[in-house]
Amino acid sequence: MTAGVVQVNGELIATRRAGAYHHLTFVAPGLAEHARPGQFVALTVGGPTAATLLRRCFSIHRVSPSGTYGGTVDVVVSAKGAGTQWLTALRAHDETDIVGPLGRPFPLPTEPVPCVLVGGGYGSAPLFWLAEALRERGCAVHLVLGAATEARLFGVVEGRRCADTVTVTTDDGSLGHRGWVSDVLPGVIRDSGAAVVYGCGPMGMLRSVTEVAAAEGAVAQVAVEESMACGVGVCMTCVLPVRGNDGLTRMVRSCVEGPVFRGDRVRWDAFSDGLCRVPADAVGAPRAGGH
Amino acid sequence: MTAGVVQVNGELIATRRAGAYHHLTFVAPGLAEHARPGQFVALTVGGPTAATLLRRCFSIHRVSPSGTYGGTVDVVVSAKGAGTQWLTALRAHDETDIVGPLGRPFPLPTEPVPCVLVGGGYGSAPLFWLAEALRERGCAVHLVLGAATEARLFGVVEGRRCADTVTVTTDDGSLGHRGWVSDVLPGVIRDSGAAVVYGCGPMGMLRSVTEVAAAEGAVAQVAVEESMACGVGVCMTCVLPVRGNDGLTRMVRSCVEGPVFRGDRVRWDAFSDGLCRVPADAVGAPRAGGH
Amino acid sequence: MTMLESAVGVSAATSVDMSTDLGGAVLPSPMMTASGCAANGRELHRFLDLRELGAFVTKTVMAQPRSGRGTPRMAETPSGMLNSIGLQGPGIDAFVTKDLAWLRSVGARVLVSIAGNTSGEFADVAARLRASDAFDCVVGVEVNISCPNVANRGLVFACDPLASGKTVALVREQLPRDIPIFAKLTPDVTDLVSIAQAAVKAGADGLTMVNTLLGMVIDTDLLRPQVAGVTGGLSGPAIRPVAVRAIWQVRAAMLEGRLPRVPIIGVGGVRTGRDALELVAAGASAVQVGTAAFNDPGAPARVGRELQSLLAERGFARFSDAVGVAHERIA
Amino acid sequence: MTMLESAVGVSAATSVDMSTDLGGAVLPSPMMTASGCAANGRELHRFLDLRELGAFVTKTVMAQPRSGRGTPRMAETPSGMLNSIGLQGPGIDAFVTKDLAWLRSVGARVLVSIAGNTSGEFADVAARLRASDAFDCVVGVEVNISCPNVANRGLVFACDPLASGKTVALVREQLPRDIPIFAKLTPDVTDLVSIAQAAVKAGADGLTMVNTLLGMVIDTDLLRPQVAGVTGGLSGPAIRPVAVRAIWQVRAAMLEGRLPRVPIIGVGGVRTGRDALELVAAGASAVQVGTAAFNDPGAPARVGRELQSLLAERGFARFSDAVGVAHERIA
Ligand SMILES: Cc1cc2nc3c(=O)[nH]c(=O)nc-3n(C[C@H](O)[C@H](O)[C@H](O)COP(=O)(O)OP(=O)(O)OC[C@H]3O[C@@H](n4cnc5c(N)ncnc54)[C@H](O)[C@@H]3O)c2cc1C
Ligand SMILES: Cc1cc2nc3c(=O)[nH]c(=O)nc-3n(C[C@H](O)[C@H](O)[C@H](O)COP(=O)(O)OP(=O)(O)OC[C@H]3O[C@@H](n4cnc5c(N)ncnc54)[C@H](O)[C@@H]3O)c2cc1C
Ligand SMILES: Cc1cc2nc3c(=O)[nH]c(=O)nc-3n(C[C@H](O)[C@H](O)[C@H](O)COP(=O)(O)O)c2cc1C
Ligand SMILES: Cc1cc2nc3c(=O)[nH]c(=O)nc-3n(C[C@H](O)[C@H](O)[C@H](O)COP(=O)(O)O)c2cc1C
Ligand code: FES
Ligand code: FES
Repeated sequence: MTAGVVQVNGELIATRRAGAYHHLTFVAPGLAEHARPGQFVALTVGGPTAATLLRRCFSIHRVSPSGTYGGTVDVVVSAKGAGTQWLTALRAHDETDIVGPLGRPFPLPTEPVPCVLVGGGYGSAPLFWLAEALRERGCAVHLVLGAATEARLFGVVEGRRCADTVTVTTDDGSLGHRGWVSDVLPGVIRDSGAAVVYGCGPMGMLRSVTEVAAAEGAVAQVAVEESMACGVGVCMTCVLPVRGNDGLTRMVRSCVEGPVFRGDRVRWDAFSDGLCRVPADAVGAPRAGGH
Repeated sequence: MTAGVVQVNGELIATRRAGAYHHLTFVAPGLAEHARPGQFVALTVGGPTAATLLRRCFSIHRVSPSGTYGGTVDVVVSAKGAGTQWLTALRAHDETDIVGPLGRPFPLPTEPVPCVLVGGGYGSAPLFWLAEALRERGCAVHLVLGAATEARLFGVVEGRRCADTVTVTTDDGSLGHRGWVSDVLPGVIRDSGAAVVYGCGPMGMLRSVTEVAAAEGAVAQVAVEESMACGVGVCMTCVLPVRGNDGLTRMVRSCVEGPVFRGDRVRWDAFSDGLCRVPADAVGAPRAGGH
Repeated sequence: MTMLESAVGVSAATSVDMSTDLGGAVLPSPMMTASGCAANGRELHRFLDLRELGAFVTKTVMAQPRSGRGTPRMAETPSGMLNSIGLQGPGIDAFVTKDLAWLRSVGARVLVSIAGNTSGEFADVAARLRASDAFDCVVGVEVNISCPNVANRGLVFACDPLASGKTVALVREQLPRDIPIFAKLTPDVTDLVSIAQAAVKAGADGLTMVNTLLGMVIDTDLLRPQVAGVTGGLSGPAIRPVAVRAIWQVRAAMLEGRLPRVPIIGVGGVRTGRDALELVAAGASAVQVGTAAFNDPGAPARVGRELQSLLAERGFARFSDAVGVAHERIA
Repeated sequence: MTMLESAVGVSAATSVDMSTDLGGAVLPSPMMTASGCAANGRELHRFLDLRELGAFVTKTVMAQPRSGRGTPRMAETPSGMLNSIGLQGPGIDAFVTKDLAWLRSVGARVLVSIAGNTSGEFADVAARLRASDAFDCVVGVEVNISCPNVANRGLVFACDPLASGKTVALVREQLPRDIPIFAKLTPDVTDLVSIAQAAVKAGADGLTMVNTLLGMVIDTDLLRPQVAGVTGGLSGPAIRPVAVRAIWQVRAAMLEGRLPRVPIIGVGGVRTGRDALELVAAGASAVQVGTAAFNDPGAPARVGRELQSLLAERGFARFSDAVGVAHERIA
């Protein structure tokens, strides 16, 4: 029945701070075997007495299929609301339920083309694993990491190990270039001759990654972060308007048809002010008078 | 404003098993000073993400006003539902919010009369502290501890330290007399010449303690255990019918006017089958046709 | 959990003007207890100074003393609770001489919650309240036309616009014009706006929303209803989205002119300053804290402090500017 | 949390006859998914064998494809959530050829949930369903007359007995007599029994209770409604006491003869076997698991196993003996 997805009780075996984030390692037997970069896991939060019913989703930072614990999964968590605060307060040997791997991974190029990987904040979490997979195929890997401040960057050191170049930007200039990833991205793409740009981070960043990639003649593959109630495809809360092969726009579920989409397929024009409207030309869009 | 009641964040400093129960020690500065045997504390359960909104109430087992931690309170908890399971799973240095001391304590006799103290299950928790207070006044103290099985007795060893005699009963005969406390109670009262019988435990037991005490010419003081939503007197859920000095029966709050009542004032006739009906002669009782 | 949600902005917070105008009664704070969740003051006064509240709301009082129902009277539910108290109380005469007099003696501003088995009994209770010596501490009267606990479901006034209007009108007649009256509504109706309309038309100076939802819990060991009253009232954070929606709908109707603009007292599931802010942004000019006080007896005051900080952080100089603000921010 | 509540009685449990008769459709288990909480089966089939369920309930389908609303579409609430999906779906034609055919191929028994903007559209959807090749896996049709998400609140059929009756009657005409139809009711009404009466009188073979409660969440940073649809449907354990009460009221009306005795499918806040048992003891002949599946995708099947154990522990030989049992145990 599981078709590659497992639901396991995950024991936390390591938790450490990483700048503004927490890096957690859970035992998750059977999960690693099927996981690929860009996929995510959904964790229950709050324990048995919790009022927080919904799972929280996190990009898989990495997996290790075997070892002392028989398979582990790593995630990088930013303590934001009730659930992530609970997760980051866990101590070793605490447990939570894990479902994964979920969603579609980053597609890997069939040829050994140069690639640029862009991560915003904790959005860099899945990129190091992706970098390794790309380099195994002979692709040159150039990493661009951006965040508001140095503390909100993740994996700069790790990046230097697994990428050919690492470019860092911070809004406040506390590390690397002062400014946004989109300021440096055109140069990195041009210098590397990249054919593919992978992005993971806030929606605004993904949109500019898509635009810059298009302008430089590269394909953008972006992992979006939509509010998810189930993570497994059954609730329809995580949708966004995406143009299909047939040219038609549909509201598609980012948890099963994403989170990775080709950037030029996403209808960025529908997003504004924290909302996403249904484009008027979308399949089944509400007509005047409302449905 | 506090008038002897404090609300403090209590750090758990010791937790250990005691038969079927857990014996917990919390730091609770300012609570010990005003506490007296028979009073209770109300603890929040489940932590910040909890769906369990209501506090859980526990008799104060003992307090220590000062020391390394600046005041502690001990409770004995039976893991039953969600909240008590959460409490008994706490580890040292975990915290929960404590309100107390609450309710009215056991009244102490002004003369050094012999006393019998009857505890059912964890109901014995407040009796050792009571025993000490009574002996300080020169009262002889006879303890009767009953439970379903040996594991559900609490404090047999402690009892031997602080009482003149200890009589134990278990339903299954696993320790002491096989049977109920009411089987041995008449003999203990008679042998000791007790003037007061204190009781804490299930309602059925308190009723028979009251009946036996009356038959033997002793006064019964019983600590009842009613379902409580607030513990501080504001919700009116914890009521039971009690006859007042004026002879009239009222539905009174066990959290502020109790939990200790003179046994012969409680309208035991109103209790049956796990429910308590409002006696027809109670003040403001519903008239035929309902209110 | 019981800490201030935000430590920042505390100094700014003190500069937010928290006063609120409730149909003539100007209160220094929008925070109140909720009827039936704070008894009549003495017990809570151990945990907070009642004068810190905009108003203290008393347990609904009726004409005669009432024992209330048998027990069990409560069940815990996910993020809430069910209660079936049956309006236990001392009756209006004992209430005014003992409870109201005490509240007056500590300087509390009091919103008195009243009810009756008939519209006439409501009026009778109001009249006796008005005649009492302690009446000068009363800043308003809450007309509880919506208690789902009272035996006959058919007698829930707030399910019927006619009965609601009649009751409000009779109470209005008994009280001086400068004492605002608030009709307390149940959300368990098909068309809340029509009930609100009837109450306001009949003379309600404001509305309190919401009372508990009718609910039920079954004891799965005994396989019978868990509370002696069979059904009960559901309250607590679980129902907050229903309270916010109710306030939103009625406020929207006011903005659309379907109903005169009167102040709304919001109640339902408030536990933190953020929760209070939800109700305020939906349209509440005051906020009551009910069930959350069972978790934290200091909550009615604490929530007010948290709310003040949140307003300061968001740049509000006056509480009143935040009332209903979410209606201006929809696309 | 996701464990069997009780390890004991597992062998006894296997001897409890879990079959249930839903107005002619006899199902091997009372457990179902809830419409809109399980998509159309493929995704959940990764976590549980759909044949283990008494029936799989599909996402409400309408005549035409629908994009649903913009986002955000959800907010977490205490012990629940608010959703505002707007009935996104492929339309009945794509549904029967793709989704229903797939469900049939894996051997699922299917309860198809349908809706329309008008009574006529409901009937049209039912007719196209009936005409489909995969129709033989359909064990019943759920007529969703109660979705609070659809734009015009005035169009919530289940708030009005007349509209409810008309819709049910038109659907009934389109379907063979041996296919039971269930009217799905909203609890957001003043008099639930009158809606149930209208639906049954019009030909509903059973009732599904309850749909979500109309609720709302405000984003306290942006101070605007958190879901793009402004209001949304409240679901999850938070609302269970309302579901239990609704089932209890309607079952009581049946026992009193105010309404013909038809099976009730219970839904609302079920997460564990104990929760399911509450609904069953109140009168439900089948139980749907909705929001809890977002927490535990295996929940619809797990709850069934837990329920079976609990029934065995309590000495029931047949599930059907527990249906409504709490009505026999009140004093
Ligand atoms: C595919 C994917 C990958 C992600 N990877 C990471 C990661 O590697 N590290 C990390 O720190 N965060 C990641 N996030 C975001 C993370 O899921 C949210 O920050 C988190 O769910 C918020 O939970 P909370 O308890 O802090 O907030 P709350 O405000 O309590 O959350 C309330 C509800 O909203 C949902 N929600 C709120 N914000 C988001 C969001 N941004 N995305 C999805 N659901 C949300 C929650 O799941 C929950 O159901 C990812 C999200 C998605 C969809
Ligand atoms: C004055 C007093 C003293 C007590 N002393 C002790 C003690 O020393 N040791 C001990 O183990 N237990 C004691 N109890 C009982 C204890 O409070 C309950 O067992 C506990 O609240 C049950 O919580 P739960 O989370 O296990 O159960 P749940 O079923 O999750 O509780 C649900 C709700 O019902 C209330 N509730 C359920 N049972 C009781 C009960 N018996 N009394 C009061 N409220 C109840 C809970 O407080 C909670 O609000 C005492 C109760 C009272 C009133
Ligand atoms: C135990 C209890 C008793 C209540 N008694 C009354 C009452 O007497 N009169 C009244 O108008 N509301 C009464 N209520 C309803 C509350 O005032 C309030 O409207 C409701 O609980 C929702 O708010 P909350 O979620 O903050 O508790 C009572 C609520 C509870 C929990
Ligand atoms: C995300 C979501 C979508 C829903 N969609 C539908 C729907 O399409 N049709 C319907 O009849 N009910 C729908 N519902 C309501 C559920 O079927 C169910 O009646 C309700 O959620 C209460 O059950 P629960 O608490 O177990 O979720 C939906 C509920 C949720 C949470
Ligand atoms: S999160 Fe539920 S469908 Fe995507
Ligand atoms: S427990 Fe609330 S009044 Fe006693």
